[in-house]
Amino acid sequence: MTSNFTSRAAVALVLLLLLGTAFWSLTTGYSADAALNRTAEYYAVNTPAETGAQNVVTAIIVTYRGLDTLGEVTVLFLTAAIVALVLGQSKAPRGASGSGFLPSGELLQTGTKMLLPLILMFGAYIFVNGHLTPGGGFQGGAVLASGMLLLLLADPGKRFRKAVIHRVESLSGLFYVLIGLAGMAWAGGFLDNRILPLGQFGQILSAGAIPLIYTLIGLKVGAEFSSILESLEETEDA
Amino acid sequence: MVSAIFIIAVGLGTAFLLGLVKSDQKGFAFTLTVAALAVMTWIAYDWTVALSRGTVEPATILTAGTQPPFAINLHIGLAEAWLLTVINATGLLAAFYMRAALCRLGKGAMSVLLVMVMALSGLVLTRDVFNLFVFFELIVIATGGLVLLSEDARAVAAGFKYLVVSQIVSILLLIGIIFTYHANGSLNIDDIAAVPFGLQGASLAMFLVLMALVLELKPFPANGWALDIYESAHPGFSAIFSAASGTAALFAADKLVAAAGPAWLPLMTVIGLFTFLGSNVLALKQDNDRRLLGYSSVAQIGLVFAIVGQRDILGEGYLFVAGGVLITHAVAKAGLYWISGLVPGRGLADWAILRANPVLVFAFASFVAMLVGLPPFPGFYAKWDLMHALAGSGRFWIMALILAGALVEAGYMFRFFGYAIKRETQERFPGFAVDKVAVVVAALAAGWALGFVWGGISLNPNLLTLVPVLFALLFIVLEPLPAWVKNIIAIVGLVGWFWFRMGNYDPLQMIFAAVMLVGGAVILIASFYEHGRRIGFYVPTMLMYAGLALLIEAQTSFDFFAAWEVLTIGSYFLILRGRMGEPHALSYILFSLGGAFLILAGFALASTGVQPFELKSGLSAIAEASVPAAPWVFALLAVGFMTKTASIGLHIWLPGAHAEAETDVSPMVSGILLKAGLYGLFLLVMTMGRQKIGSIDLTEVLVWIGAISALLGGVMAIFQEDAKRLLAYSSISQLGYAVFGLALMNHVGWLLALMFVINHYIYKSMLFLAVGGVYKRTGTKLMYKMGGLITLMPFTFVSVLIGIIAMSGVPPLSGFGGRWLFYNAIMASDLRLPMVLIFISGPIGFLYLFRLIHTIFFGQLKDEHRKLKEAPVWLVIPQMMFVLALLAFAVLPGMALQKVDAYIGTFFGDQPLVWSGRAITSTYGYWSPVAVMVVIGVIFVAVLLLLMSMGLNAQKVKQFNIVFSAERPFKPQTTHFAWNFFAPYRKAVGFLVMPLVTTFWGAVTDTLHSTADFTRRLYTGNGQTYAVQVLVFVVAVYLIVLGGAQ
Amino acid sequence: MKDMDKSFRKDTETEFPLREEMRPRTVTAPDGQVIEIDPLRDYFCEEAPKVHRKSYSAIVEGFYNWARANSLWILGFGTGCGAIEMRPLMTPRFDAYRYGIQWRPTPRQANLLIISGYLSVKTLKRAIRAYEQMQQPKFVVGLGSCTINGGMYWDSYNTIKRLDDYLPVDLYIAGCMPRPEALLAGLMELKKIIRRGEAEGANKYAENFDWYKANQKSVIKDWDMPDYSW
Amino acid sequence: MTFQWIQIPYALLTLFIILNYGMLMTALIQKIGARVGGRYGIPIWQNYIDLLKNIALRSKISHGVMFYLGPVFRLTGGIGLILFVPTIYGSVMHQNFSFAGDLILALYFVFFGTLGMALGAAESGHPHSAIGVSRGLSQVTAAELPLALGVFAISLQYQTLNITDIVAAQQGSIFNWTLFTNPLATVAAMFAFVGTMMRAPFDVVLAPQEIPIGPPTEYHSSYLALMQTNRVLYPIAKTVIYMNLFFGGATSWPEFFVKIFAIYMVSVFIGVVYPRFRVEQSIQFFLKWGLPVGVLAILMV
Amino acid sequence: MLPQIAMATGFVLILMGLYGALTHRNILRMIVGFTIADTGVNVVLVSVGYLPGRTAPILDSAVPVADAATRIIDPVPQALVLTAIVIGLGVTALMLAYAYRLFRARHSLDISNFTELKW
Repeated sequence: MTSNFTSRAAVALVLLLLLGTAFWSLTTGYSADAALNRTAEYYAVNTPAETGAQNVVTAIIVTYRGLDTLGEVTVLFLTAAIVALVLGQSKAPRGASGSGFLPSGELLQTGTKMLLPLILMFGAYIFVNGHLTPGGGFQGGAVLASGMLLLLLADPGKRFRKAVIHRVESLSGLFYVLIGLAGMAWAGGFLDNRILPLGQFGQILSAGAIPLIYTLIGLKVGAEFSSILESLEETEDA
Repeated sequence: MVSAIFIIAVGLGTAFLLGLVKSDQKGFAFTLTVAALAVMTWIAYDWTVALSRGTVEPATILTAGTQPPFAINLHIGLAEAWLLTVINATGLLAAFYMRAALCRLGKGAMSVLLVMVMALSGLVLTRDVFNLFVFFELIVIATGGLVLLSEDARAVAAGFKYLVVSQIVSILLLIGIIFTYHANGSLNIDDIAAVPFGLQGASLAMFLVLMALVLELKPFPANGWALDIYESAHPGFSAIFSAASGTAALFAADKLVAAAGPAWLPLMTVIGLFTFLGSNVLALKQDNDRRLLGYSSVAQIGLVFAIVGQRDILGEGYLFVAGGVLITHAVAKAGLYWISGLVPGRGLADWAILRANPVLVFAFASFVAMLVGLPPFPGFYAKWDLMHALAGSGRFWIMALILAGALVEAGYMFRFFGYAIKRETQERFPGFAVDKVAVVVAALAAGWALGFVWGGISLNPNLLTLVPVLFALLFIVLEPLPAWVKNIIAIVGLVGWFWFRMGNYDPLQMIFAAVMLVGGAVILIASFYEHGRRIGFYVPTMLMYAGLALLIEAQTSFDFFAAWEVLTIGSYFLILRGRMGEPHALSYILFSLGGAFLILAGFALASTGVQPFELKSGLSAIAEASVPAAPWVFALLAVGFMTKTASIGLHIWLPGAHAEAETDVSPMVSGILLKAGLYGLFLLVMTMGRQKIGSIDLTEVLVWIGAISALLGGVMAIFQEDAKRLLAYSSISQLGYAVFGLALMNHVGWLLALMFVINHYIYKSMLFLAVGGVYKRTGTKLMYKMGGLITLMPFTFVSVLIGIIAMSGVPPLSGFGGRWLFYNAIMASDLRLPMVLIFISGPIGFLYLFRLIHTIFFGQLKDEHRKLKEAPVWLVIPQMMFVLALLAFAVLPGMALQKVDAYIGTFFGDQPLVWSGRAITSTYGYWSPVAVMVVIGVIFVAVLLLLMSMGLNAQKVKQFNIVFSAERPFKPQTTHFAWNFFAPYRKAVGFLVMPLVTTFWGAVTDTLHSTADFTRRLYTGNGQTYAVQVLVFVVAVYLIVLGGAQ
Repeated sequence: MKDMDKSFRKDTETEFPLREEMRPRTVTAPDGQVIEIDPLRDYFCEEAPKVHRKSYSAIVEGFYNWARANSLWILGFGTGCGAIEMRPLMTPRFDAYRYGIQWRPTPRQANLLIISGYLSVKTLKRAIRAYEQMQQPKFVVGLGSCTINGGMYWDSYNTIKRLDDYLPVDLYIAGCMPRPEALLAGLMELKKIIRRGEAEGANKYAENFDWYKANQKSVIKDWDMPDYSW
Repeated sequence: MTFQWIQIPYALLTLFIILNYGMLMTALIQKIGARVGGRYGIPIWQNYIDLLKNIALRSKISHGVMFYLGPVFRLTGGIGLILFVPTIYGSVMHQNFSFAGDLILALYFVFFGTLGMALGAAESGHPHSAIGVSRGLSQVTAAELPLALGVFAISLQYQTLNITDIVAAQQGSIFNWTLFTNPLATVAAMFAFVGTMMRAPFDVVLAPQEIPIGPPTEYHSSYLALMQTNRVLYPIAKTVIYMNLFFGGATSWPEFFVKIFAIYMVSVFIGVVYPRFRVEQSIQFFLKWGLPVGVLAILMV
Repeated sequence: MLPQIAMATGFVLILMGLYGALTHRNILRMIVGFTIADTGVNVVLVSVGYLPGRTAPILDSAVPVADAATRIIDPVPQALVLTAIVIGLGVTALMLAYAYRLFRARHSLDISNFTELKW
């Protein structure tokens, strides 16, 4: 390590130590609140009535801070698109890619076929129940994508039907935006979940549009991760 | 009204929708993209118009049907609407511009572009600090994607560096946000309580947030990554990156700064100024066009950020000022990047290719003017207001630094422009893509429209509604007409305006107006000699005259300053047209802008918070009230004006500028333009009188400056080999006399100065036209290459002869009147020593003038000049008019001066001159011009008759029939004694012409350049180093704040 | 021309080429036009010398001649060893100034050319030019034997023998060398000639210009100048 | 003072007197110089003869219009200078045309002839003329400087630019002369006087053999006649100014003759003692010695 | 004390990550460094919302709606951290893609090799 300890490292160390003093000051100066602050308290008190969601975090994510979430989805969308762009320019010729890998064994492929529906179902479960239990669209979407990853790992030469993925990605995004706009038309504002009835508190079909939105998000996230995976897979060196 | 959130919804929705479009339907996808951007732009524009008109109120847009701070809300007010328009319009135009690149990369790139514009809009709209972060990250990622539009392979590395840095930024931002949330219990910006300046708890959190946003503004020196992107990205995207991203990020920072409270403003000011100055200095050394523009972008954002730091004093004008600078910058920089995309080469001189299309040249010029803050663009009004606010609250250092930085920026931008106009490029002309040109033209139109709008909003007159300015701009439309038609229109315009306004002038204005407007028209007669269309001549010319016309009539300080700037711009472009005019035009514009800035500072200082003030009464008011600032106002204004009169020390632009200008431009810039400075000085001493700093009387300093200018200008003129340079130096000397006379602060002294105004105009215009005609025929300005032209160009000779008799002050021509007044003036003054210099310079004028006439018209005619013709008739006509004017003025000086004399009397309450009949009597002496003329005439004729009576049979001989020590001359070249004509003089007083001033200014620029060259090595190109620099910046500011807070 | 040595006057037919700077040439004017320059024509006046009549009134002419005689301005041009004999005239011992005699540095203002001693062909050319540049009436004095018959240089390859073949001499002062007193005496004699109105050498030169010129050109081979130097 | 026709004959009379006086005086001075050298010297009327001779020359040449006009300018300058300055104080006859302008007119009119001559000489195309002009102009700029300062000093002293008034102020006693009331100004002005009289040590302009007499090298016959006329008028005209300004003027012709002669002799004395300066040396001489005296003069007033 | 410890851990992670990112020239290692730092940020984020003795903000049977305000911890940082994670993921993915492109261009992952743009 000493041999690698360059002047750059020394500078970095000094800088980070100085930065550390700032962090130290933040840490030592921090005292946890005794009670919820007013924002949090508002959420704690009003979430059930306003959104009908059991999971306050979900209510915040999908409704109160829905715009953030839309942005978040967009981040993934962007990333997917850009990764496709970045890697698309060094895409391997058709058929040549993945040829370096042998197909995996029978066992793995069979296992994959068995596991995949379960994984997908689990993912769907997570985002459908997002307003009730921990979890939601992102987590569910990630689980969906993990299924795809498994598929890819099992068969490196495998190609998804890109059109389907992209269509899912686009349509879910588009519907998300439209739901947001619908909130302006029929409820209190952009991304207001009350365009649908809030329903019974704690039921799966409750909390207005939250389950719908989370479903869209889950689909979208899954599609986007898949598309990123696919882009990575299609590169020449994969 | 369509809700502003539709900007986001449409952008995002369309981005998602693009996924449904088939990959091969690129045209359709592009149409969709453009349509979405158009809708977004329209929404923003609609809001802007409605908010400006007051038909709608600023709106808060709720999301999730919940009140803030519990849900994210957006806000659109006038500022937001303006910026949204800029951002979306930039995006729209950029989309058009990048059509090929977008279609190459497909619909993915288009959605990235849409998201980018959407996110920028979101950044402007949102009032939630975490939402800000989300949009910010969207921008980061979208930027990372759009960088790939470039065909430059290096862009990938640049994008990566950008990502590295943005990682650090987002870490800081997130930590800052969460602790700010902790401190305030809210994420809403409007809820964030102002925090004290310091690094404890909430303050530290706010510090981190602010630092993150500041880093996004690319502060100097933690901005290497941004420059790399500027250099390598697709110019269409660079436009977005500079115009839209910069704008949005700045607005975001502004929101947070406002929330953080006034205690943080000084820090912002320091960072802004440091960035502004540092980046501008570094830009000096750039030879890559896009990188140079990048530095300029960074600097401009720094400037706006510094203005953000002044929001406490700008009050209601804050948006006007900051917005003016910001939006102008956005439009100009976008336009410049788009132009850079049309230029195949990356060197600065490669922009010379633009000359193939005058529209692009015009666009380039307009954009440069916008950046530098010249009228009629918003930056100009903003600059004016800003300086007044700063002066009003005593922030002189900030004033000085902003002006200094602006000057440096003007330096490299105008140098750049000069390259484009004058240099040759190796690149082959590729033909400009029509759609891209159209995009540039759109930006151009936007810039001018903004100028109009800002002028309208401004409390001051809208420059774009002033008749002279409009008249000058009319020539843009008239450009396709042949030159002679335009010339007629120009002359009619000048004379017509003079005729129309004549009734309003007081005698002083009358003299200047006659010289500038009617005189200008006379010089324009000479312009008939040019054939073709003469593109790019009439607009600047008329702009200069417009400035002069407005200057004379200026009532308020603003009118005056605006007119000053207008005439400076016009004359700059005129001088730049000269054959080797590039470096001289550059130093001209720098000195002029420097001067203008001093004038601005002077007015700001004088305004005492109320701007604009009535010029005369305002200045006399502060002089009478003995405001402590009054002498400084005097000094600033005087130095500012003396950049135009080219007094010694500020003169180095003049010789080259005058010498290299075109034949008919030299008399304009010498005979007329310099008088603008004199007019200013006149106003100054008339209103402010004698001012003292300490025990030094400033008018006495002026006397000395005038005297030294008169002497050194003359001495330098003696040693010139270039005829036009000689005349140029002579102008310095002559204007020195005028300044001297003015500063004597007595009646006759002022009259003397006015006499110089008229005289110098006439004979210097005449001489420049004459020399220009000779240059036209001989193709050289070097006097030793001429000789013996008297018989070939007799009319030109006559005008030079009359000119030099008049100028050297030999009776009976009008120059003597000046000398006579001069003696009467100094008799009445208490000063003695400066007179000595003037006494020396008197006969020196004689030396260089003799040299001029001798080496051109006498001596030996050269081989290649034997068949020369007289100068073009259009050049000769005004010269003959001047000859007649000189003779008339010599006989009847009272014609022009008597009324002015009475007018000046009202200032001093005396009447030292008595105009009886045709004689003038002063306290000390008397002078009868007619008698002098008659006596000399009679003697002359008598002697001539005597000579003729002694034989008329003189044999006419030729040039080699001279006594040559019983030999014969070898060649005309070796027989013409002309080079280094006053060699003994150089031996005796050569030390006086040591180029001290040039060396001084050279050292200044060298220092700046070497600083720039040294400092820019910070930017090693290593992304990791950039990251370290970002941290260094943060830590340094941290330490500074730590120190400052204690 | 009988006393002229044949071998001395050799080869008058062969044209000597003009010096380079005197040759016709073409140059390009600034406007691109190519123009022809003939230096001898363009740079020199080509007029022949004129015969200038005396005043119509004899009284006036007499008065003028008196003035001319009493204001002899000598061109300060020493051609040979005789030049040394002229200088003592300025000294207190001889003091020629008292006779209205003075020396002028430029032929334009002088009217007396004293050929002071032998005249080499090379110098002859200069002497001719100096003479021609003087204004009429003008006088030539040959000083010493060499100007009369070549003197001790009678067989030189490089000096002329008889000055009045080349220039109209008004007066010879014999001797080798004549002393300043002789020079002074000669000048007194010249004054008399002038006063008598007989010193019309310039007119004689103009009248017989072709003859003089032929003689001059016969010895000066490289005649790179116009026929008459104005 | 206004113009009356009778002034023309009066002025011509002044001119006639000065011309003859000048002819004789310059000859006399040359003769004195010769006597000092042990020579007999020229006849006192030699100037007349030379002038006549030059008029009597039968031929002349011309290099062009300005060449032709050069001597005309020159002589006009000389005559004008005489006529713009009152010659005899208190005499109605010899006020000349001084009503046309004051001291300043006289000072600047000095350049009229110089300029014309320079232009004429220049047109001859002779390099020596040009060199002479270059030298002359260079030298005169420095030489005139102490005069300008001296004049400024005495105008301040007398608070007038009117020559007649200045002379009037010096009347009464010899100690009223500027020479005594303001010696510094006088000394300064005398620097200029010596410097502009074209005598040694300041006569390199006319170096007779180096650049055969400089500017007039191409002039001859009647041109030269005019210039000779000027050569006798002009120094006197200049001396008259000095006399009026510094030496109490002249109230009668005899006084005039004596004073002019005496003042003129100053430059002669200096000229016979000192060798020639090069141009840059003379410039430096005036800047080093003349200028400080002049500056002192204006500071002491 | 718990939040401070969590916070301090987070900060240490940030500093460690940054140190790695600033000292390693290998682009992949830099990305790893940033990922670590991101994690640290997330830890800090979450720690800020922690209130001692409270439970997760899910109003199920364990937390009656009426008591919510006194029983749950601050839900906002939790919401924020989710967003932050996703965004961090996006940026990391992007950086990896870039790293791949850079490697393809130069067959090197040393950041100091990509300095054509400078000054």
